[in-house]
Amino acid sequence: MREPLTLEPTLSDDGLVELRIPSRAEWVGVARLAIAGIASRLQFSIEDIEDLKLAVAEACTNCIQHASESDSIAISCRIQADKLVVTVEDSGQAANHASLAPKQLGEPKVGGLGVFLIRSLMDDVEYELNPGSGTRLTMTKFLRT
Amino acid sequence: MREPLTLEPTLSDDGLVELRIPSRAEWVGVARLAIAGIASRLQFSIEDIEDLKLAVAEACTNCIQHASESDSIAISCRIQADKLVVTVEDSGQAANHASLAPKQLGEPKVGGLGVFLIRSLMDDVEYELNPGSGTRLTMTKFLRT
Amino acid sequence: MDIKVNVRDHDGQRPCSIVDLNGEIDVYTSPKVKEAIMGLIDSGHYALVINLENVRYIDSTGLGVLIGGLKRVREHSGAVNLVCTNPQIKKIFDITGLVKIFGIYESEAAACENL
Amino acid sequence: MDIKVNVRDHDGQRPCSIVDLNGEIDVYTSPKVKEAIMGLIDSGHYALVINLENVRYIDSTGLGVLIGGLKRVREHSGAVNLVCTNPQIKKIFDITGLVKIFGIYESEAAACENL
Ligand SMILES: Nc1ncnc2c1ncn2[C@@H]1O[C@H](COP(=O)(O)OP(=O)(O)O)[C@@H](O)[C@H]1O
Ligand SMILES: Nc1ncnc2c1ncn2[C@@H]1O[C@H](COP(=O)(O)OP(=O)(O)O)[C@@H](O)[C@H]1O
Repeated sequence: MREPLTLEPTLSDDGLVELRIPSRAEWVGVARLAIAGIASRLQFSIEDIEDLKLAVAEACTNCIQHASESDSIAISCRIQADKLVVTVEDSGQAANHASLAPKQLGEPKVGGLGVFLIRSLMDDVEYELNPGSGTRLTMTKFLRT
Repeated sequence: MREPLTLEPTLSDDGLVELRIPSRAEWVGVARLAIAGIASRLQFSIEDIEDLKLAVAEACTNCIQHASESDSIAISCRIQADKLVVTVEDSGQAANHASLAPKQLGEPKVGGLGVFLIRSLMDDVEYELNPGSGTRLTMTKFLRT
Repeated sequence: MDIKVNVRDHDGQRPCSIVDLNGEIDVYTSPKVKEAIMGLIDSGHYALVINLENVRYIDSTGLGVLIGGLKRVREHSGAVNLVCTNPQIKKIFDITGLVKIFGIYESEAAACENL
Repeated sequence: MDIKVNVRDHDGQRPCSIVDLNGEIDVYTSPKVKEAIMGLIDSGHYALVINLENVRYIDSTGLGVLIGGLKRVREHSGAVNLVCTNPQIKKIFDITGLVKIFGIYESEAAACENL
């Protein structure tokens, strides 16, 4: 039995992976698969990969459910040495600031968990609202080494 | 034991999923995951999903290995009622027609299998060469019902 | 990326219906889960065990369906217990505070007994 | 999307080296596979069994590595047998006609015996 060989990653930073899906529920799973692939390539832990999948999927779900008149969702993943920066952007009716603000959870109700989960699972979360040109969410996850 | 419920697909046709990856070997796996997700959403068989993964990956590999000066690969998947049309496009030095033509395999050698596999695995394959603006491959797989 | 839903009757100390979910619960698949759970409740089943052991992924729309089910059965003095062994999914119930409103168990037997 | 490579010695009728591959062989991972196989050959091992039972995916660069290995051992009157049970991967060997140049077996035992 010789020494097993394992693969050393040879990632350079500042790569950009972009994905555009129709703004429909059936395509969120594809975004989830892609982000899982990117994150595992970057050697994120299994827990962090799951966090990223859920955060990106929640962002897409909000575009689908709330951004009326948007027909597609643009997801971009910027790969940097120590972090992954993901933006999720629609071109629908922009959200309002109040609904996106960090908040404490009150009584459990059927809605209202998406933004809370995104803020809980990612290290840095920023929303930009462009009236008439949609909502743009930028979220960062640091690579723990 | 009641009747098990299974999910009926509610796909409308003519959706478009687009992916752009850096022209580097480590990102081909992400393209493969995305195409697998798209194809399984469209209810392609397991064998057809594997065919699509391999064809798209071979196309990306060729962009990476042969399209010098191209820094990214654009993959688009047009979802139609009875088929999936995938284009893979680079912006490097264009290929030449002879190397892309359908051919018989001769003596096994280390290279030269990529285009052959793409042509074997997909139902329709077309290359467009744009001198100075890269190679564009359009390939179609029909949904067998 | 899909979900399978199956419903079984369970005869224990307190008879209940067990809902087996297998797959991923997201914005695409949760309507199917909702239909199954609400259908069950509307046909008079107010003691539910929802088995998430084979659920690999759940998002906020999935959580919403579970919360909606719980609210509905409570109108009839019913109860919902969950079976959950996946640490990633447990974490989501923790973060959202839903551990405090659902009985969450490591085995189906425990979930049925404690209903 | 990664590959694990492990090399073992096998003492049979004809002693050989067994290369276990586990994962996906593509343009990113095949250099690692090539390094392992060529390293083995360069250190004097010309009887090889390459076990693909745990390979879920192989592309043309992976096939190229196997063909390159076969050519190299043949310069030393060596041989390469493959173990392959995955129908999807067998199909690739069929389509490309590589079934005709590799011995492909359903079990490691058969691949070693027929080397
Ligand atoms: N992309 C978006 N476009 C428009 N509105 C949005 C978007 N994302 C979030 N919102 C707003 O933020 C609110 C809170 O979202 P969330 O926490 O996910 O809960 P829910 O979606 O269940 O309402 C939504 O109800 C919506 O008003
Ligand atoms: N995207 C591309 N850009 C430039 N040349 C290409 C491209 N795709 C294919 N080619 C040409 O087609 C040839 C055959 O490709 P292939 O069958 O995959 O074999 P190999 O890549 O091993 O040479 C390549 O050698 C290359 O010259």
